[in-house]
Amino acid sequence: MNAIRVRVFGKVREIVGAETVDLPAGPAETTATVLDALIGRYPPLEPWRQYLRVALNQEYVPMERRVSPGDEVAVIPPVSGG
Amino acid sequence: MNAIRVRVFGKVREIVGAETVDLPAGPAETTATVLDALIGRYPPLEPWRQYLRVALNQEYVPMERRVSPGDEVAVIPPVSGG
Amino acid sequence: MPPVVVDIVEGRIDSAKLIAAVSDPAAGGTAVFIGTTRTPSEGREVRYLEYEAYRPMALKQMTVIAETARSRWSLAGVCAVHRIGRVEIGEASVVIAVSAVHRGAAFEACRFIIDTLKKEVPIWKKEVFAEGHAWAGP
Amino acid sequence: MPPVVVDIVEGRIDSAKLIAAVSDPAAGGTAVFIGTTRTPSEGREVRYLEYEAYRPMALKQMTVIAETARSRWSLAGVCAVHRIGRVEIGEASVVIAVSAVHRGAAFEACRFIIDTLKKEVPIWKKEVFAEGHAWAGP
Repeated sequence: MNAIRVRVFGKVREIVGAETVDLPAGPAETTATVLDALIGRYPPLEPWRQYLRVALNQEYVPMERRVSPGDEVAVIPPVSGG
Repeated sequence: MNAIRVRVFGKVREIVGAETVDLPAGPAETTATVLDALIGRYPPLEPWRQYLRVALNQEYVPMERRVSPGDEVAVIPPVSGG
Repeated sequence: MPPVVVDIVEGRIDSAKLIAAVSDPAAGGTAVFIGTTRTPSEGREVRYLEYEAYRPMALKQMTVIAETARSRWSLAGVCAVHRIGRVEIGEASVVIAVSAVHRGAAFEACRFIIDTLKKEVPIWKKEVFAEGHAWAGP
Repeated sequence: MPPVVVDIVEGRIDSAKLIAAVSDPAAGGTAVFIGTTRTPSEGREVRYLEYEAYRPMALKQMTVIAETARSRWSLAGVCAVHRIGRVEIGEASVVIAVSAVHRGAAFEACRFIIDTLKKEVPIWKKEVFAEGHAWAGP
């Protein structure tokens, strides 16, 4: 079984306590299932769910987008640059 | 008879050939009569008349404003700073 | 036309260098925005800020935003630099400089770039107080 | 609040100094406009520019404009400097810098100051060509 490595930032990184999380990958992962698995492992993320975006290969993508092996996956909390 | 010293700038200064012009002052001078006298002395200013503003004591004033002895009078062609 | 220049840096941003980078003999106006860290924030005294970035994605997005502005407003030059790491109060966290033939285009493009950067680019700000800290939230 | 700073100078304008002059710990954004002399102008190659001012009136008006902007947009700092005399192509003829708590105010105030300055302040620009010259006309 492959693993999906998820990059996390900001408040999410702080809750997770690391810059990346490896999640077990099933045969039909999507951005939504990856986010569910991450929040399942770190329940304090639950209140943030509605504000999180997912980027695949450094592009924002909608939920339910298929995640393929080798994709660079990142969970993006509300940005606050500037 | 007093003289009115008129400061001129830019294109008007160039046409006049000096930075100031002394005009004879009658008893009831206004910004309009001063402008008329200046243009009367330098006819090449005529096409500029509609674009000229007059400042009294470093403030723009409307035409027909009374000019008193000692007022600082300036004829202001279209500004183009910036 | 000078190329679009975007960067994410860890030290001070030199605004004068960015302004020089967008200068162009055909440009009549350069608009610059400098975002500076400030205190107080929502009533709390801020000691300093910490910025972090998802660097490769942030650079890609900054490039897209800058190129979009360049073509939309026919800019002569565009430069956008964001700082990350610790930033003291009053220091620049971001500088945008754009030059154009006319000033209207320069102002609008500069505003567009900073507004879009703040909404889209994956960079995060943490405000550090005398006690505790806060991530700029949703 | 730092006072409004306006000036008319004969040498180069140091933008970095103006930006520093409006910096304030409570300010989150500084907007800067730099007007630069350009070529061509209406199809003619410009060699350099000459600016002249009705200096005391221009300074008074610049002060009024800057104070108006400061109170209208609650600015932290305002600085406006115009250069006169000969200005080479690509050099700054005018620099406006304003700082405010939020960037919207900084952008709007900066734009207001340069727009109003160009309409009202008694300063004149002469474009010098290879042959002849022209005063920027009505």
